[in-house]
Amino acid sequence: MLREAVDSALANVVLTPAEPDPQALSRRHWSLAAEMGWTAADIDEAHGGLGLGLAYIADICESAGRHLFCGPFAETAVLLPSVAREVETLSALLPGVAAGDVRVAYAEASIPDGSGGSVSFAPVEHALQATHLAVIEESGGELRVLITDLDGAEISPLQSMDLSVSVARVVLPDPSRCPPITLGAEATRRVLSAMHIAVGADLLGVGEAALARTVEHVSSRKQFGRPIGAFQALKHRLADVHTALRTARLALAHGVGDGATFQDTRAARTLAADAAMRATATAIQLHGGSGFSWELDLHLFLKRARRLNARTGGTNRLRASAGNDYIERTIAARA
Amino acid sequence: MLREAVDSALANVVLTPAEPDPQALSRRHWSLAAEMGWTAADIDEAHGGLGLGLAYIADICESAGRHLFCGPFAETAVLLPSVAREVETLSALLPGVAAGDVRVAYAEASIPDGSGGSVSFAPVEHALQATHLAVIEESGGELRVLITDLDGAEISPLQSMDLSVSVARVVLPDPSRCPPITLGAEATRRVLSAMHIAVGADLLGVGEAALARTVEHVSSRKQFGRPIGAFQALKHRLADVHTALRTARLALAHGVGDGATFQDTRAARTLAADAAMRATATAIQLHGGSGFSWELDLHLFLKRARRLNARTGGTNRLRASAGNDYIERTIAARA
Amino acid sequence: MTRGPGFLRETGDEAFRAGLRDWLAAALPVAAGDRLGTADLHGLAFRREWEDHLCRSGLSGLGWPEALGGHALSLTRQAIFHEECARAGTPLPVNMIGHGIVAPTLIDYGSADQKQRYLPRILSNSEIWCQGYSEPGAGSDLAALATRAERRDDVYVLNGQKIWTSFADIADRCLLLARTGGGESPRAGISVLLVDMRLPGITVRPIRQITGEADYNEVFFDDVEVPADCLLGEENGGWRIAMAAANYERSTYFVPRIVRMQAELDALVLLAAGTFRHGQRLIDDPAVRSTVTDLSLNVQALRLYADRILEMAEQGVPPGVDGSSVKLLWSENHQRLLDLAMDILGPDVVLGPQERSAPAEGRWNRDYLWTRAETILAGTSEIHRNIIAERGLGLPR
Amino acid sequence: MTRGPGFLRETGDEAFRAGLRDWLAAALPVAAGDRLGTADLHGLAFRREWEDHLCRSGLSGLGWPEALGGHALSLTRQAIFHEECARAGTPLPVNMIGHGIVAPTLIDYGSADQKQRYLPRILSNSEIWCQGYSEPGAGSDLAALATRAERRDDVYVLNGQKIWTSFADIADRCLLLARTGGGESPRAGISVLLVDMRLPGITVRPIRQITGEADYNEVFFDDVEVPADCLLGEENGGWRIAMAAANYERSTYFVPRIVRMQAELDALVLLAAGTFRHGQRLIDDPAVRSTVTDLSLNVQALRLYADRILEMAEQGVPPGVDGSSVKLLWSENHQRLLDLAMDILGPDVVLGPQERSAPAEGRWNRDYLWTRAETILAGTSEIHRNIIAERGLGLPR
Repeated sequence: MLREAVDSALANVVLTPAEPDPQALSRRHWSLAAEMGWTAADIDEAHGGLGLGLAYIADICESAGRHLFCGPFAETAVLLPSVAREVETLSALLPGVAAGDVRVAYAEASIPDGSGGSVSFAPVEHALQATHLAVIEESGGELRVLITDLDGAEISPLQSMDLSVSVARVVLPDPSRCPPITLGAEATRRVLSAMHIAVGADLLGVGEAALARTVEHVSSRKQFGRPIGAFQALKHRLADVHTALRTARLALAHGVGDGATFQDTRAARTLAADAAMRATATAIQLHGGSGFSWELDLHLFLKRARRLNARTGGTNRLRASAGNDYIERTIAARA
Repeated sequence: MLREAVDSALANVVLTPAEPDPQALSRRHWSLAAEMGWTAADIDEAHGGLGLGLAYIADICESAGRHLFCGPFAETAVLLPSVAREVETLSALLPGVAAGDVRVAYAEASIPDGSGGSVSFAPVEHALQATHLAVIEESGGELRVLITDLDGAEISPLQSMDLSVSVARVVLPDPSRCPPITLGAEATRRVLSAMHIAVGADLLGVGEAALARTVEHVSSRKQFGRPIGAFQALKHRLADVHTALRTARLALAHGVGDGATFQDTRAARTLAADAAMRATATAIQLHGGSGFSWELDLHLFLKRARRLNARTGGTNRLRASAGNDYIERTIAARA
Repeated sequence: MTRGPGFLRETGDEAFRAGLRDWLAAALPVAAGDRLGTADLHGLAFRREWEDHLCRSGLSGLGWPEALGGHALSLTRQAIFHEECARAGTPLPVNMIGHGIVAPTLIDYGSADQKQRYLPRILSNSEIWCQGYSEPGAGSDLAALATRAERRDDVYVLNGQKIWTSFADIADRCLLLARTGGGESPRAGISVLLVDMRLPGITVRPIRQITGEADYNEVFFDDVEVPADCLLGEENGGWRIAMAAANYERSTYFVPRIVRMQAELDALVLLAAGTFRHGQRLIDDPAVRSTVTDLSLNVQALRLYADRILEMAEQGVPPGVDGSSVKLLWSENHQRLLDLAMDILGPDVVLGPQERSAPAEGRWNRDYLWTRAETILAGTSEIHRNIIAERGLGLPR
Repeated sequence: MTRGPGFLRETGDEAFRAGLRDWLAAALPVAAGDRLGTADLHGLAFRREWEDHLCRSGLSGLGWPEALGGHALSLTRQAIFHEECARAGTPLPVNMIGHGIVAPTLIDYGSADQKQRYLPRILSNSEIWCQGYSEPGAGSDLAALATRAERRDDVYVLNGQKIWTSFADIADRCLLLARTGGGESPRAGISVLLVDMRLPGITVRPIRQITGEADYNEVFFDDVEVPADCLLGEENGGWRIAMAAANYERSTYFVPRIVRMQAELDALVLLAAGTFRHGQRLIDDPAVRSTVTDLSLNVQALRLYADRILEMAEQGVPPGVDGSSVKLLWSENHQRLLDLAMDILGPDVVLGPQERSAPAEGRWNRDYLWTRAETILAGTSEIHRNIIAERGLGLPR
């Protein structure tokens, strides 16, 4: 299994709050990703890639979440190739992506039409490590995407909540150099599907790691003379976390399969985000005092889950659009 | 305390699934209500009442809920007097209400403007015991109320889910005899406030009874060698039911106090409805197999809570209007 | 072997499905007549009639070996069969215990004589079975079983009481667990008996439940003399058989239930879209919409569980804690679905479950009440959460 | 007694409130200067400054007897004081343990000498106190206390470790629980010591938490010699004092927190009303609206709990399990409120809690992280649910 290979590669390069140097770690993670061919996984062979497809990407991203991978993996190795499949001109970047030389910073923001003057984006994730920037704006079922190199960009670091990612303000001096691309509804769904799987799998990994740490903790920590994991209320909460993660895993596996629809990938990401939020919050609660201490790495998972959960409007919005689609389809089928 | 007096009066006249004769019980309950002066509680002395006010009504209604009172108490002794306070012509009915001679059937339905022909309402609660009918229709913050005697009405029984109430279809042969009354926004709020307290208190009583039965059951029933009430997951569920009911009780107590607003009574009813739904559903679950058996009286509480919860659009609607008011007020205060 | 309609002999699963679908579309309206689209379609009378019709048409023994008169269909095809029946809106079977549990148990553990005695009458639906597991003191705790069967000469003398026994009031036979040995462990002394329900000393008392109907029974055994050749497997070897029996249905249990749940949700959406209250279409009420959304995501997820369990079963792997997760998700979401139905019905919730003038002839109200039982029967939600925590996550007992 | 502003001597509660409100409205902007409206208003520096200012203005010892320099205000007035401070947006106090817990404990249990030694310096805010209760092995389980104080001549020799000790890094003194006896029951051998934090052998190690700040400390005691006259009450009689100490603050604890929570919710509504995303005002997003609605109902209900507890306390009645219900409701809804804030902030949630360019200078992000601790500290939610079930409902242990 690929997942085990990725896991074992990442297991020795871990972010710890005691050594909180995500920048240095990011460099090490990135060389690993390039060496192991992860950055080439979703790129076809014609562009220097391996053409392994979404199931491989999901495995890599899940491990990335589990090991708090520091670097713009999904943005570079999934988002950029998926946009490039729609916009031929971007495919020139793909060999660089495959080789690990391109790293893409990411922001969701409204994209000005760029007639004159510089334009500023904040917060931008991964900008301190990046060679390129992708800004996406979604509305009415269509994506506008701005992709540019960062030559001449002014990058000022901001404090990041999630230690596994750097955050910055990016000022582009001449945005007219890179006019935004508008993707049609079909193309938008294909691009978003790929990101739903990548982000959903990362969230699943985050949630699984939080659950595993919690099971270990409650099995050894004693209170009132018993391991606290023997208390039924804790058991039931963890059972529900397990079921939520298991459900997300089934949905992701289905979402990378043949014939999976946009609805399937969106549902998978929604379930994964909910499961990860629940797993990480439960982990903090059941660790008691140590759960919110900086020394333990638990909070890193909560913060990563929170960051990823905020993307493209958060699960509220993903969920609502899933519901709208189902309701409209059902009413239309009857009419 | 009035509540204890009402409780002890009702304790001997109880609906049991083994003797499911709500009609007969309703007659006995109603004579009790008249004898004890409960039907006169919310009517001023000038109209033959006791003028005791809403706090007394809340106590009576809570006991009514706890003991599955069979009869249109809130509809007759709270709704009718509160409408009569707004519409002078109705006050002729009040001495009859106080004396226990008037009993009001209840429906929420759209009220036709009654130019010609008979009009039919279904389902109507309590119609088999009633002398009068009240139909209410709420929209845009105003109430339309149709109040009429049932002389000449055609009443056909329907099966009722809740054994503590009869349900029927009522056909009024000549609705032009009783044109609907439209209450203004202020009057609507006063009338609804009174019903919020009465129905909220009934729901609180229902929830308290369900909780009490459940605590008793889980303390005695053993499984795996321990009383099931010693299992922590059950404890925590019941603790949450307790807190929900306690919260509803505080809100109702506040809602009948001086200076309580329409918002306060609506909040109290919303909290009581939620608490009762939760208490009765939990009661069934924690009783296991016996919880859904007809022989035990638990299901009667679930069904009563479900019936009362459906009134005026259900808690979803009460909750949403509470939220809208708060949000609009907050935004307006800033503007 | 050419018993039954031709689709049974299709080589591809999808062709099997298509043929079955056509067969059902033709057969159900003919059998149902003017009961179609009414609550009578789901009444006990037509349930039996329809099941008899299926068996007469050769649609029984789906998974049995051909040598025993079966069709030797794969689990996947059996699941397709149940799925398409659910999709076509056929009524629930009556002899589900006979077909789903007793028959495979007999096939695996019965003597040649027992197979010959019982299986043909299941195939033809001429004997209805029930299953005597739960007892008043042993709900989720089977090891606490107290019904005793004492061997005297060539009979077992049976004394005790069973509860929550579906179909006992109409059943001809019962697959029953009784204690026959002292046993070091509580599980050791249990045996399985195949009991004729017409034997003297058996009393059946229907248990009326929250819906007003009686879907369950108490069964009392008072010195009932069961012939010794009705012992299934070995004396005191019943625990293993009981565990195996509980597993046969698992792989196909949820598929039809989930299909029905999706159909109910679709129907609710249409009901809410057609209901105006307080000047608003109910489907536009944010609370309704939000619950519908959650439920639709969860029903989709449930389908994935069901498919996964089936896939594992085809490979001979038991569902493990996924079985508990799917039971929880199904029963708790089904409750939420019917809670939502009550919100949508509004004032009509006061109508009783047998009130034919209610929306859908009272089925929403009936199902609302019935779903209260689904988180209790077949392992309470509490038990399943314990199982997930202890067996799935390895938390201490 | 004429110490302090005139409103202290108003006869009516509402006149007291009005006077206090005016006083705060005048005093806070002067004291705060250009920190007003910025995160600096809530930084440690100004927190101390403001608390000193209150004490210099005579606004300390609110509930103390007049003989000890206090104002002998009723609990209701003390609650009004905290409520109006919260409403005015004053920063949190630093010596809250000194004023809120240690002072009333000393007044009830201290010797004349101890009162004279410690109380004036609390009144003037010249000594900051902390409280040494929790230990690594005894979080919610105080009876498992392991820190030992051994009497040798005229000192107690203190050895052990405390954890989650707020303000230990800046405190002058510590109200500390230690084991002095063998004791039949685990509660019997506990004593209370009043420990000078500058004694040799004391090491304070700040605990950095999820926000990156260090609000708590570990405190290590290594052969610390505490003078015997620092024993509060009787040797081995500390359990009762500790229980009493925990009660002093209860009646006024929640009022200011709930006022702040309402203000946060109001601010969130305005934030959501001013945020457009994906073509929609966020306050019109049904999920946002629904959570806001729940929270507003719950904050109203919390206020009723707080008022009720205060009313009971005025009559000398402890809050009982209402104390647990209010703690649960407050902490769990506060978490939901900050979860909602994160949903509303959207992409800005990636900014750190000390990032001044974040909305509200990072306070939403900081508070989001901080609320994770609120369901754990002062009794985990699990402990409070146990208390309600066992003490409130009488369920078996």
